[in-house]
Amino acid sequence: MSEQFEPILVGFTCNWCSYRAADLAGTARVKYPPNIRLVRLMCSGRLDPAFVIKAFAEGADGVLITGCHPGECHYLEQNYKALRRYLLLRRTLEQMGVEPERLKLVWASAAEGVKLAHEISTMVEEVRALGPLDWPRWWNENGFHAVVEEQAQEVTA
Amino acid sequence: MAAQVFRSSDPNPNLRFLEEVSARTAGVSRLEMCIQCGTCGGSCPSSVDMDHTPRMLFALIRAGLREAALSSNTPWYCVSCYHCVVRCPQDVHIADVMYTLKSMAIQEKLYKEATAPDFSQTFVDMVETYGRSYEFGLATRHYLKHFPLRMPSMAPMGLGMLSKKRMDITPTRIEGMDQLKAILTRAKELEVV
Amino acid sequence: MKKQTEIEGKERIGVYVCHCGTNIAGIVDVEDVAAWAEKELGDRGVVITRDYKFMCSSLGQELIEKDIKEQGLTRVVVAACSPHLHEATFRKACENAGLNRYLCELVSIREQVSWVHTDKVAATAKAKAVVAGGVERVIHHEPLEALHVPIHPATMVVGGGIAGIQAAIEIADAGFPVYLVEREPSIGGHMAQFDKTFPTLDCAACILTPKMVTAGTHPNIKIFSYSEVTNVDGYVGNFTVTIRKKARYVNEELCTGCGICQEKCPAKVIDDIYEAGLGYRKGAYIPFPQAVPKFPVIDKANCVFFERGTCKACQKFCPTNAIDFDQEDEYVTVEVGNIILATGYDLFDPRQISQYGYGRLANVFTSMEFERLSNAAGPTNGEIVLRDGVTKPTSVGIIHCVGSRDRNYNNYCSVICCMQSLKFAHLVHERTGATVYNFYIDMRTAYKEYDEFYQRVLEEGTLFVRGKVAEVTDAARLSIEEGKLIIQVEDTLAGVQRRIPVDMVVLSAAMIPRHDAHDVAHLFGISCSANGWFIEKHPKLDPVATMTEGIFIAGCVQGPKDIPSSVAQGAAASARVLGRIQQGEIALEPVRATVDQSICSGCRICNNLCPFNAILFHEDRMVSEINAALCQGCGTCIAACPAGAITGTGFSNEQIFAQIEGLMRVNFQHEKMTELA
Amino acid sequence: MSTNGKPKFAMYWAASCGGCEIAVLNTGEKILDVDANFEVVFWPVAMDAKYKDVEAMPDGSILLTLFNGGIRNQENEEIAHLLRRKSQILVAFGSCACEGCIPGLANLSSTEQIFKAVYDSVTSENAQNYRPQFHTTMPEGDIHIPKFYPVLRTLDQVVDVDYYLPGCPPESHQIAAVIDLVIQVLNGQASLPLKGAVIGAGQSTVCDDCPRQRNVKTIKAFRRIHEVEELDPELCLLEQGIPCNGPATRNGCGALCPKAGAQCIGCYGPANGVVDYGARLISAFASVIDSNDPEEIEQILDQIPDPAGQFYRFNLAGSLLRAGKPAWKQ
Amino acid sequence: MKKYIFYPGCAMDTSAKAYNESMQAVLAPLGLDFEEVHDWNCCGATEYLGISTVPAYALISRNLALAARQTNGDRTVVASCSACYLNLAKADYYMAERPSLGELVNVALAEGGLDYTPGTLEIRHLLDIIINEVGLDAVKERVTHPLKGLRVAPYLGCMVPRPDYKKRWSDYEYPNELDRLLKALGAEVIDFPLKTHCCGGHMTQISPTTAFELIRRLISSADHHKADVMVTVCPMCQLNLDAYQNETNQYFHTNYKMPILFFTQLIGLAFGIEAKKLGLGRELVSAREALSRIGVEVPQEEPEVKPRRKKPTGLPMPKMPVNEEKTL
Repeated sequence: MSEQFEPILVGFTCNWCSYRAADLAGTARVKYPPNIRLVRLMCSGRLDPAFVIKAFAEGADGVLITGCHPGECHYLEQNYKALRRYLLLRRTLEQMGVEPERLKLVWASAAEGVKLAHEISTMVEEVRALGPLDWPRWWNENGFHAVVEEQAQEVTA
Repeated sequence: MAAQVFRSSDPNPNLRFLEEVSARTAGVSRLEMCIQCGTCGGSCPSSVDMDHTPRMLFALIRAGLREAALSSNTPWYCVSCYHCVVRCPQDVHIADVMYTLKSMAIQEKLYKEATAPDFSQTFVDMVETYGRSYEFGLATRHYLKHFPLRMPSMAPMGLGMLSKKRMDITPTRIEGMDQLKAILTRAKELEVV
Repeated sequence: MKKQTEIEGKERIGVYVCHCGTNIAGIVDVEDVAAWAEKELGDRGVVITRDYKFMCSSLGQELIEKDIKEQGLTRVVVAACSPHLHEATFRKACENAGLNRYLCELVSIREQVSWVHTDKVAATAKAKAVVAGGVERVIHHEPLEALHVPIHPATMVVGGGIAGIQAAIEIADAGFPVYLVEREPSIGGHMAQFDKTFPTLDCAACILTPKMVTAGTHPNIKIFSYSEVTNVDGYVGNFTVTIRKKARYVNEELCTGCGICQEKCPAKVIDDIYEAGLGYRKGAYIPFPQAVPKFPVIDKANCVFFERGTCKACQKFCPTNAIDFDQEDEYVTVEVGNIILATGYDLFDPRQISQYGYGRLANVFTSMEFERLSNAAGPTNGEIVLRDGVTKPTSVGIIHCVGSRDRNYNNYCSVICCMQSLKFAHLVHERTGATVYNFYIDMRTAYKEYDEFYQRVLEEGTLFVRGKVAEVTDAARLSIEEGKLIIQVEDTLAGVQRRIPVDMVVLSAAMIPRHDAHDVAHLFGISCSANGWFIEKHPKLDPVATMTEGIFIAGCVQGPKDIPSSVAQGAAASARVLGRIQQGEIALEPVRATVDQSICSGCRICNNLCPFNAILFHEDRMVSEINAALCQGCGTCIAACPAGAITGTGFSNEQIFAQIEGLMRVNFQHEKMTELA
Repeated sequence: MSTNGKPKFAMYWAASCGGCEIAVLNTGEKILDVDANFEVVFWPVAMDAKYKDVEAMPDGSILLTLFNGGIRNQENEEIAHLLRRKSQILVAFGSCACEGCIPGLANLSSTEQIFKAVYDSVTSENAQNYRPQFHTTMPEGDIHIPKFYPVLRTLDQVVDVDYYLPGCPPESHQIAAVIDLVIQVLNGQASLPLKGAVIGAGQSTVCDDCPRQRNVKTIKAFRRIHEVEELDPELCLLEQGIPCNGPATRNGCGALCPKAGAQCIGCYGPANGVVDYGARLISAFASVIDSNDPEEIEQILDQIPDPAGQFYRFNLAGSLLRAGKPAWKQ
Repeated sequence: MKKYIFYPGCAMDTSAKAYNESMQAVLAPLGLDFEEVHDWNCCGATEYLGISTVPAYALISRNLALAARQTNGDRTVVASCSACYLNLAKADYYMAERPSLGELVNVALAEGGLDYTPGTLEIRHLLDIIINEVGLDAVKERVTHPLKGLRVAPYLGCMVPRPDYKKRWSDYEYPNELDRLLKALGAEVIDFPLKTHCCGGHMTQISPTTAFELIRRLISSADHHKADVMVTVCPMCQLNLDAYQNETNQYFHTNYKMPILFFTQLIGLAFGIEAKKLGLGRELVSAREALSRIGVEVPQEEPEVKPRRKKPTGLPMPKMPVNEEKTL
């Protein structure tokens, strides 16, 4: 396909800062690419690494985690827990073959609509450059067999 | 890390001048953060001799008045005392910006008075030749060219320096001159312009 | 281990797509989204989809209500604007139709789709994905009930400055009990130290002391002065607070406040608090004549008896036998429903800015020192003189932004310094006739009557120099500089460096958070910004509440501000508290975490993750438990529990997983294929 | 084979090490109860049997099949389907069948990497660099050996599974208890648990059985056991910086490893309802790291040199991602 | 003996010979062992940076690369000259702050078979080493001839306390390190308000009148405070204040005779080391008269001129209500 690859990103946002930043970007009509889909959490501390893994397993090409700036967490210090999990998760995913650039952590306050839009645009381009991740749809009947077939083709080719 | 550069669709390319100065400055200049408070101009020991106080110079840069900024004598009067740098409430790397402006002024031959650029160039020539500074050579060459009238009043000092063995008549040359030359030649090629 | 979507969809779901006029419909093909949802999400339980011009209108809401009643909907998804705008609206509509309000999900296709994207096809695809996410999520919603917590009618106000006094009086006047806790021997705060207040120049004491007396004599206010809060337990509506009453060595029952002990006390020490280090007080002292309460304090560290074992002059002369050297610190526990923190600010120590010479050059003063110098009740009886105590200055330089608006110290603006410096300029003029210079970066005189005051000071002949002062030195270069303090500055409007010799320099020092702000924030379970100011719930719309229910803030503890703003915040906080008290109980959003104790093995990973101390560990049963009233619902413990024993309402794992699945149901390839077809 | 009226029993060994079979033997005299109550119709490791004999049985004629091992190749898959058809109750027996276990860790590698490790390592003599040929044409005709799949799957990723009996291997006393239960069911003294249940294990995690003292956790450093000078015998291993997987691992083993002073490595798999075992550990360990400074956190994390191995040792094939990219994208 | 790599800089062999001689004389008593960076080159002073960037940093970094190669465990490089100290520290700091600069410099260094990773070395000034590594207690122990009665103006100049990338000094404007050292030597230290103000730097060469004014400010302030000598830690400061004092006097029609000495010379005197070994006598403004007050005889004859004293004009200092001990 000669057409441009359109990655899909899942973004996890904090109810108090980055979700509001996304709202603000909307109110201010700041434009960013439609490749991201946001999930609202109460806090970046709610971010379970399984959510990120789930998103990749469902076919996301990138995941953006956002939270309040250090020291500004609405629940005092939970964003630091998100930071720690993100750092460990990124290492683990790298071992599984997920490029570290596909998982990003960005701090964005409720006032930083423009910044959030900018970060989303940047990440969409970065992931576009990496190409599709295209994790096999294991849960699908044909997910496994698609892999087997693809590899069989490789062998014959 | 390069200072953050905002590429907006500005109609006046001169506004990029600030970005250019920033990009050519070692370290992160933070020049765009200036709030025009005048701490630098107030702190400067040689501001009376300057065409513009440092603060005004930054305003010229911000306004994109390239020629006015580069032909200002202000950077040449900077004595690198770093008072403005540590006092600046916005943490602008003022002294290093001054170095940048000097080198840009030399490159574009926009300086008004040649004494200071010549002195720097002579000094650098000595270093590039010997690997060390050579005060006697520097002083004689420099004074003859720029301050011939000052020579008589300087003479006792010069003699004193010589008699007290505080100035060598012959230069010292380092062993690794070839190595140094190779490094500097390559470095000049790499100089971002 | 099964995929979520394999779980049979038993719910009857209604999907409502809002046009929002053209706000959404202009970019998103809303009819297509609705049609798609009906067709593609039918197997997920979607039984009805509608698009409508304005879902939030009463007609739009009625549409939903009608469908719930007639179609027997068990779940509702509205695709419209941000949940922060209309979540409550649609929840209410569900409730009106007899559906639990939490079985409704509002997904944003305006702020997060139509307003930020330009490609109609891609935006429509994304809107479908967002709707699918909402549908998958709502299947896992549970009917919830708001948590109702009773509110204890008593309130604690911490900090007896003007903000705290105002808050206490308002609540007490409404008929509810207040405990006012003050660290110093008297309430009054910084305002008690001032002479005049800008811009009206009314005397601080004249307007403050009546309020202090009101607070001191109010039947509903109990003042704990010379006291500190040491422990806070409980949660909104039911706090248990422990107060340490420091030993005064004076029996408050017997003391009449006559002041003889102070008079007789032989120990004389510099008063760093009330006199800002510019005057003296006794070892036994009442900080100032109008102090409330009137009882003196014997300062143990500076008492001759405590130092050497003899003296007791105060005891000998006390007419009521009130001196009690055996007194000990007393711990008092009180129950309150709400807490207002009004603990104020500290003054920046300008010694850190060595080029201004404070502490080295005698005639450099801080703003607080100048307040005492100009105060008729101060150490010089209001005479503005140099450090020698006698010489009147003939020229005074007032420097703004000392430690403010400076990344080397504090990068915020301290708000009051401009007006305060103008006030100083006026007072110097009035009292000494000296030449006054004001050195400023920007003149900030916003608010009522402030700029008029600036005009007045200009008229009086104060000289203004726009420039941040570079240094204050005593190193003279010219004979006219000899013996003077020279202020070196760039006059940025003239574009030249100036050296201005003056006799006296006043530094308008920054307001900074209390030195122990972080400890206090931790004690009450609220948060500080990076600078150390307490963080309000919303900077614009909820400025006196905090993220912790039941804890409110007022005055400078939230950020630098002047007296009118502090008073307004004190009143605002009390209004919030009174509303709570009058309702008798508070309904809390049921977004909470709970521990399944049959799965919890007591590994204690979660135990110190909660900043609100909502997680308790039962040593006997070796399980952790979450106190629902303390839990704020952030979900950090849910995400951290290695056994998956903690679950959360409103944002459960199932809900999020399902939403991700839904979001990923649509991809751009699909969209292109349908386009081709 | 006799048809003595007793219910039929089968046990099969797919991609696994054989430890599960040993564990069954380790139940001791309990094995006699199996014999007394069941007719063993298919158990390749214990008796001679042919696949065609099983194929010949009517569908659903085997009451209970214990299936151990993951699905690595075509043969594993075919037999899984066969036994599913023939069995009334199919139990994923042991960690390999339940969640992939150690063989599942090969899912981090490509087929070629796996073959290289098997056929080219120092322990194999293979100068000619032979590789298995799945399809060979001989004068006598075509010969096939079962296809090797790029990714190992768990049993329930291939066929419907009735119960899970975790452990590597399952503890013998737990096996014995399950045998007892089934016999009781046969005698009408008990009823079967709900389909999909985990049997022969606890409902909580290893910490529940671990006698070590536990406190509030903050971790400044992760260390391996031999790096700890003096291990506190009473204190929680995780608190001593040893990455113990106990908090996330289903109990049932009786906390054998932590009791013996070694960290739990997680062989009993996740607790009930957990979607991704590794994610639980990543989240739990990271949450209690005692630092807010990204650089310092990275330094602490450097002390877990192989995160995927640490968190997914037994669960990779059963995790959400199932396999590393090299395995499926070669 | 504590061993350090030492970067002397060009002036130590020429104009600041006295600094070098006195430093060498006090090293052993201070328990210091300096190993010179082999075949070091000029740091470019304040000149090269105004001509170009990459070459200027490459020039400095050759020294860093050589020093890093020479280190044996200890990562500290000691510089005695302020400009050298700052340039070395600046290169190390900026190459880390802006990695692209570090990369370019390393490409250039590679031409000479060298490389330098920013952050490898700790760049410290000699005074810092004496205060923080040797320690004032150790210095005091060695003092045999306290400089009692000598009024000293401690003068640090600019580039030691500023910009101070690694926060090694007590203050940018009023650092107390030199004061403390001189007090430990028994000298009477004046509270010199201009202790970190500029000596004129290279202005003596390119705009003499600018420089003369700066020199005048310093000397007149020291004189105003009745200092017998000014003490410096930098070859350039010493050169400007000493060698150009006469010209400055001519320009302003003044007659200051303020001797300018290196701090190492005073350490040597307090340790009882012979004046000649400390390079005394090399100063152009004679320190003879000043040092005779503490019984030190300065070799080499110079026509004596009595220093002119101005009458004090300043008002007496009012007493501070808070007599807080300054952290000196």
